[in-house]
Amino acid sequence: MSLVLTEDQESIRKMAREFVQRRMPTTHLRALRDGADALGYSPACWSELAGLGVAGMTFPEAVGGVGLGFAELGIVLEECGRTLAPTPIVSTVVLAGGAISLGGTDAQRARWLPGVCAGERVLALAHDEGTRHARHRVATRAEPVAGGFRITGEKSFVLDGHGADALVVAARVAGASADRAGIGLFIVPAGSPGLTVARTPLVDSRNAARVRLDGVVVPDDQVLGAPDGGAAVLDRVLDRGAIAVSAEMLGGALEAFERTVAYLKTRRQFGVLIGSFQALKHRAAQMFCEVELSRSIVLAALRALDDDGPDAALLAAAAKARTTDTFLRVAGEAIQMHGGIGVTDELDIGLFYKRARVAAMTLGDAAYQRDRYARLQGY
Amino acid sequence: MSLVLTEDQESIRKMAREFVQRRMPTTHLRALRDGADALGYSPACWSELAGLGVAGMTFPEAVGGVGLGFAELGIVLEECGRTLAPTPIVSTVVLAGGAISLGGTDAQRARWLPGVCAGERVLALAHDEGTRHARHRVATRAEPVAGGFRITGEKSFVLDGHGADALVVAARVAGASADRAGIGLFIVPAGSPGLTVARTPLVDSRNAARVRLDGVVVPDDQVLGAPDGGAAVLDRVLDRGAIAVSAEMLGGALEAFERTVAYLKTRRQFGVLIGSFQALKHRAAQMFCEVELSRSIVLAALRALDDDGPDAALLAAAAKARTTDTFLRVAGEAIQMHGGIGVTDELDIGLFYKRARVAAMTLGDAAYQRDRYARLQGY
Amino acid sequence: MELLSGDDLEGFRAATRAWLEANCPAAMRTPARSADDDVWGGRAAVFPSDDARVWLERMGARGFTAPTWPREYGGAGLTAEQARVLDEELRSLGCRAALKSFGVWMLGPVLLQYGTEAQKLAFLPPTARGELRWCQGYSEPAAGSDLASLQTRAVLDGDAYVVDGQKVWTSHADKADWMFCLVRTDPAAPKHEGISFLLIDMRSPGVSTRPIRLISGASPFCEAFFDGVRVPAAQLVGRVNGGWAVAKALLEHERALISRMRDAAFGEDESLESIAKRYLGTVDGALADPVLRDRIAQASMDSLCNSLTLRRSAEGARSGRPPGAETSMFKLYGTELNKRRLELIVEIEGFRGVGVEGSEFSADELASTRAWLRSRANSIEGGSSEIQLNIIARRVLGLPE
Amino acid sequence: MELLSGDDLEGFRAATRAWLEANCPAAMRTPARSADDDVWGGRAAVFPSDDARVWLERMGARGFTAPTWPREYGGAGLTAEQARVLDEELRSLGCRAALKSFGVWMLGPVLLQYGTEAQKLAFLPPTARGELRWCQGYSEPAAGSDLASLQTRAVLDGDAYVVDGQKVWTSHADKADWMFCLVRTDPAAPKHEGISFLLIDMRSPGVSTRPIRLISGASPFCEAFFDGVRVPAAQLVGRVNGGWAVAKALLEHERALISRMRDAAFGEDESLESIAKRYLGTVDGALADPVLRDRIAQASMDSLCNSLTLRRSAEGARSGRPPGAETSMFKLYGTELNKRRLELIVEIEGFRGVGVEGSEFSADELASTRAWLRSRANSIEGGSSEIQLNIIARRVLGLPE
Repeated sequence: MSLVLTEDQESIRKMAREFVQRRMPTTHLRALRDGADALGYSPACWSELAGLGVAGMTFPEAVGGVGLGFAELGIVLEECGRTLAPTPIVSTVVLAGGAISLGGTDAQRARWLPGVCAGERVLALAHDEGTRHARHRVATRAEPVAGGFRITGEKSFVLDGHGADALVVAARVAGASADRAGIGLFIVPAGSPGLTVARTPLVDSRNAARVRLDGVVVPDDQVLGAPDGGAAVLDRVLDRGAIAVSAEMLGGALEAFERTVAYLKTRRQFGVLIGSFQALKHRAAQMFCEVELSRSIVLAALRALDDDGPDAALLAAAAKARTTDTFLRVAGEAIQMHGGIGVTDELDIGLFYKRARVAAMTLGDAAYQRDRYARLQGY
Repeated sequence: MSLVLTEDQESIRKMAREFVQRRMPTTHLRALRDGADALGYSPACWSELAGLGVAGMTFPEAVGGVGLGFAELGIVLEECGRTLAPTPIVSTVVLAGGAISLGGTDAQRARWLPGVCAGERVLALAHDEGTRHARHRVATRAEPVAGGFRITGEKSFVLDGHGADALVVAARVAGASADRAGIGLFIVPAGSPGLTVARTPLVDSRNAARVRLDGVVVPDDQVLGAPDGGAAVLDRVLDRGAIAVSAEMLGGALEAFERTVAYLKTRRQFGVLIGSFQALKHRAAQMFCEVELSRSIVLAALRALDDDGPDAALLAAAAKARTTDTFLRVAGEAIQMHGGIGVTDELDIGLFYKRARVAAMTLGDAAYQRDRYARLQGY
Repeated sequence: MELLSGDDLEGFRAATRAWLEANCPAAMRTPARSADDDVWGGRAAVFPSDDARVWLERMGARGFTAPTWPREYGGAGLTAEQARVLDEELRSLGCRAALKSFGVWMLGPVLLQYGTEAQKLAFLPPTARGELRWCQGYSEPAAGSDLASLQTRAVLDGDAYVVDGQKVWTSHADKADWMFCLVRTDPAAPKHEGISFLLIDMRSPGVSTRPIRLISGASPFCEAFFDGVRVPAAQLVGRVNGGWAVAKALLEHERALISRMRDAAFGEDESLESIAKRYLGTVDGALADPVLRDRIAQASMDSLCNSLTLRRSAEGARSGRPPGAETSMFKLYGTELNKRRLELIVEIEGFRGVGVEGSEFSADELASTRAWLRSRANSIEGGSSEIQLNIIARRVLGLPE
Repeated sequence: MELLSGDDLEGFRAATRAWLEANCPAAMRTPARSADDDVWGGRAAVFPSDDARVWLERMGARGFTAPTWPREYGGAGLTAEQARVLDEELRSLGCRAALKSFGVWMLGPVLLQYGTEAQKLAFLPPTARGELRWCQGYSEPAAGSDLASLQTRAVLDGDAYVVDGQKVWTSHADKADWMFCLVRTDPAAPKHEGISFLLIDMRSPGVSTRPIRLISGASPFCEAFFDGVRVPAAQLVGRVNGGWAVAKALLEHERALISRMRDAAFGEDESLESIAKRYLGTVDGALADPVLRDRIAQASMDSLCNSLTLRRSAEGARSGRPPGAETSMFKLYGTELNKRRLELIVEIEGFRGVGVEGSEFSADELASTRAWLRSRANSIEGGSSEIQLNIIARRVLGLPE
């Protein structure tokens, strides 16, 4: 496992960058936002990106995938992070698609994954409840009924929930609210009776929804694996999701940082370039170090997923904690160093700041990840 | 209650500063340290300081005191902090003397306090156990025996314990280790059978001792107040102690800060005064703000003691937390800004750094105080 | 007016309280719900209610909108001590501010110091009554932190200055009647020495404004453009090319104002711990998240320390020690504290703290999100934190240039 | 020497392991207990044991003390890949370092680049064998961060330079045989252009040293004084007045060395969490102090990120990307991490973490207290953190002067 990109990986970066910069620069996000787009991402762009192999990158060829790994997908996510490009990669490919791929029957995989790889189906993982991420805190109940389960509960912050063709819902078959055991994963197609999905517009103009399940009936063949053993799959996709979001945050931090350094080299005050002020220089140099550390941990975490290594969970926690702290710091400093224009909507910097905060909360913030890291290390 | 010093208080500052700078500059501490002085402070200096009214400042005239308040004592402590002057003020006057004054019978007060006020008796509070301060964590047991109690246990970090004429020992008459109820305070004269006191030399070259009590018998007339109700007195003297240490730390922080600013104005590198480097300037300006905040909270906390206000405990926690963070930061920055000479024993800056760390731990560090503050505020 | 003649402070307090109880409408003794309840006055004043209009009229007539100004200029002629008592009584009754006014807070004090008698009489009384709304024409696109490099030119032509140029970050320029404005009257002089302080009627031909949208979605600031605007020379404050001294004096009032606003806000808003209890829950009486709890306690203590420092400074000022460059400390620390506080609220509220619209979020949640985004400008506007650090380093600590 | 001829890396690994198993004394495969176990070599070498002497002799004879140096200069002529394998095998067997040497770590690489053939032959082999102990004569009282303003003068007099002046912060100058030293040979030239790089025998008449006591109580550094010291001109490295380039190259080796040392130290020392468990205890498997636990996890993660960054840089270097100014990042971050780590240990140990002597503290506690105090110098020596930040800002980020 190397932390340096191969030539093939460099080609993927080039491809991704070229596409993202051309088709989904920050003006793309602005257009969706200002047009109050109902979906919050462009199906056309997603379809094109899928055509380049991105949607199927981590899936086997048998279900229409490309058979590459997370190292490659991470590169694409990093490039998307640079322009804040909204795509359903995390929701559809990493979380819900990953859950079906890891825990589904052949029939379930055959039903959903080819459409995911083709960019034709969008999926979402409905897991969190309440106001913050917590890995096994599931109060939503799944009661056995004839031929299936009846699910009742409420989910928050469901990424891409309102545009998804189906949700993978975590619901409790047994146990108390924070138990690892007793959680099941259920595939709930959009439009199922009793399912209500409401978009919750967030400051980053991306996609999240509140999902209410009021006695939604799920037949047995839409249960992913053992109905009370979903945590094994859930844990793995949440690690993957944390790493995927970290890769995207790395891209955002890099872009905000580079734009700020560029600004320091062009903006004049007091007759000199503001980049000549030592206080700003030192702050920029400290940020540089943090960005480099973030890059290393993201690379290592992505590779651990591909190697199926035992430390993937630990690296996931470290990657999410590090990129969260870094992106928040860099985006905050970017605003401050840009001065007045930094707080205007006209400049993109504010978009990075908003994204940093929402991404920070996605799948567990830095303090959450440190808690998890410590627990994984046994302290 | 005003946060500005009165003319009388300014006179006390002048008196204290003159005395401390003349009789106990930092060379005084060095001489005690390098001579491996057995006590760690100078009884002669303490006697002189007592003669100026410092030892009796907070005690009523009836027991030989001056009848002033903590606002005045705080000024003296701040000045002592500026030269790291070792005195038994905190141990003898504030903690153990305070306990006898607050909780003792007339006979107990008459027996011990006139000697304290005269600078002739040194007392210590033996309270903490283990490796860190915790307000009601007392495992030392006091068993009732005929005519008194038999005490067994071990105390750590007993300020001035090895030079004290008597210890006020917190021991548990009832309850579990962290209970507030069931703690008693017992006066144990030096040399009592079963009492072992060993000095624990610390990096700040001040005074702390480990105290072992192996069945020490204390007669009833040496119990302070109700034998299971000592926490009421203990709480008050620990608040007073925290504020007194804060006042001393404020002085240390002020001195380390001022010496550093002075150095920035004289040291040249790269052909200019290093104080002209903006990165250092900004760090110095941030320290200035923190020092000013520390001054305000220390002044307010001292006055709350004199007013016997209900918020003294809260202000004690805030003062100790703020001055701890400030002194640690300032002392660390002082070393860094002094560069190479900052880490030599020859320069005083290292002495401030060492004192900052030990004072930080004394009577609860910043995190401990924040926990206490939150609990006092009900969250 | 026996009310003001007593030099007995407690007598003044009793009389003031009686007057307030008689004159402050009941609705004006309830907390303001949002910025929509603010009264800024001006020619095109918008009042949220008739009570608000009555309250301003009564306070203005009494001179209580500008309590320490001399009575001949529309104030109440109070001493600093009396003004503090008035303030305490207003708070104690829970009275809303009758008027928010940059004219009262910032322009007034410098006009009293630098203005001509004619200027004082012309501008101060209507400002105190809330009939004139002012905006501040300081920053320019190429003169932010480096304010003195401003380019807007004013050329004397007969009895008027002809002003050309652009201002930016002008609060409410689109709603203000007049602007106090820095202009360059001598382009050849060293940059601090060619600046003058002008009062400009925003209805003058050639003035136009354009709102700036912030990341919070609000547009409290504008760009303002001047295209051959004629400004009577009698509207120059201080001497020609002597505007920098006026500008600096005004900036200190601005910084002091910002510090007081932050401090006051801490008292009025719901406490961090109260919000945290609702969102995080408690275990054995302590917030369920011990790490966040530690940061909340630290922020709470720091704001306590800051309030005490403001109080100490105010007491020092009353005992004759003038607040100098330390207002920079308050500006710096107050705004950084406010940022920390709002950042913490967003973290406490979690997913509910980052909503931007819609019925899935409560009004309070949406308001705190906007306030959080708005707060990022606090450490930039009114002199950035970096500028304040420079001032402290140079003027308070005496570090070399 | 078939061992070195195989270009098959796994073959080299097997052969190396076999040699180490045959030649490393058993006692040298136990962890060093303290700095007293370090072997620094030199004319007056002090060995903690006969095994340590034997271990150095064998490693030196094999060239393994300077593995990548050419064999004619006392090295083993290994490629970077082979050297890494050697390092891995040494670690895997738990072998102690046979030799600690500023000569090997810092002087060697620049002598290979800048030295004459005669200099290489004269100095490198005995250095690799541990027969010469070196110290570094860089800093002066008035030339700390601003190294190039050094004043120690060297004036050519016949075939020798006469050196007068003073150095400071010279590690172990009192125990070293030779010093590599920066001197000013042209006082009239711009400051970077009048400096030369000299090798000075510390037994030369006119050389004296004085230890400096640090706040940790130790005296690893000295002042060194030169009073008319005659240094043969043949001991000049590089060209006259061209010493700054040599000096800078050496500084990069020093920074890289410091980074590696910190990183290695993290692997060898007892983990923070293990210490914390002993002192703080656990509740439900988690450290009993949740706030300290959060900081411990953060420090632990940051050191993981730092190690990964070092590895990424090393891999990049092997694939042809040279480590440039980024060594400044490693120096900066590695030393700051070490300070944070030791500060945390002191906090974790509480009252037991601040003891200075006596039987009431354990040897480990006293050692960690000394290490904590010693670590405050990490961010000053070898180029202060501020200097590293300047280098990153200028050379990596390209920010203007």
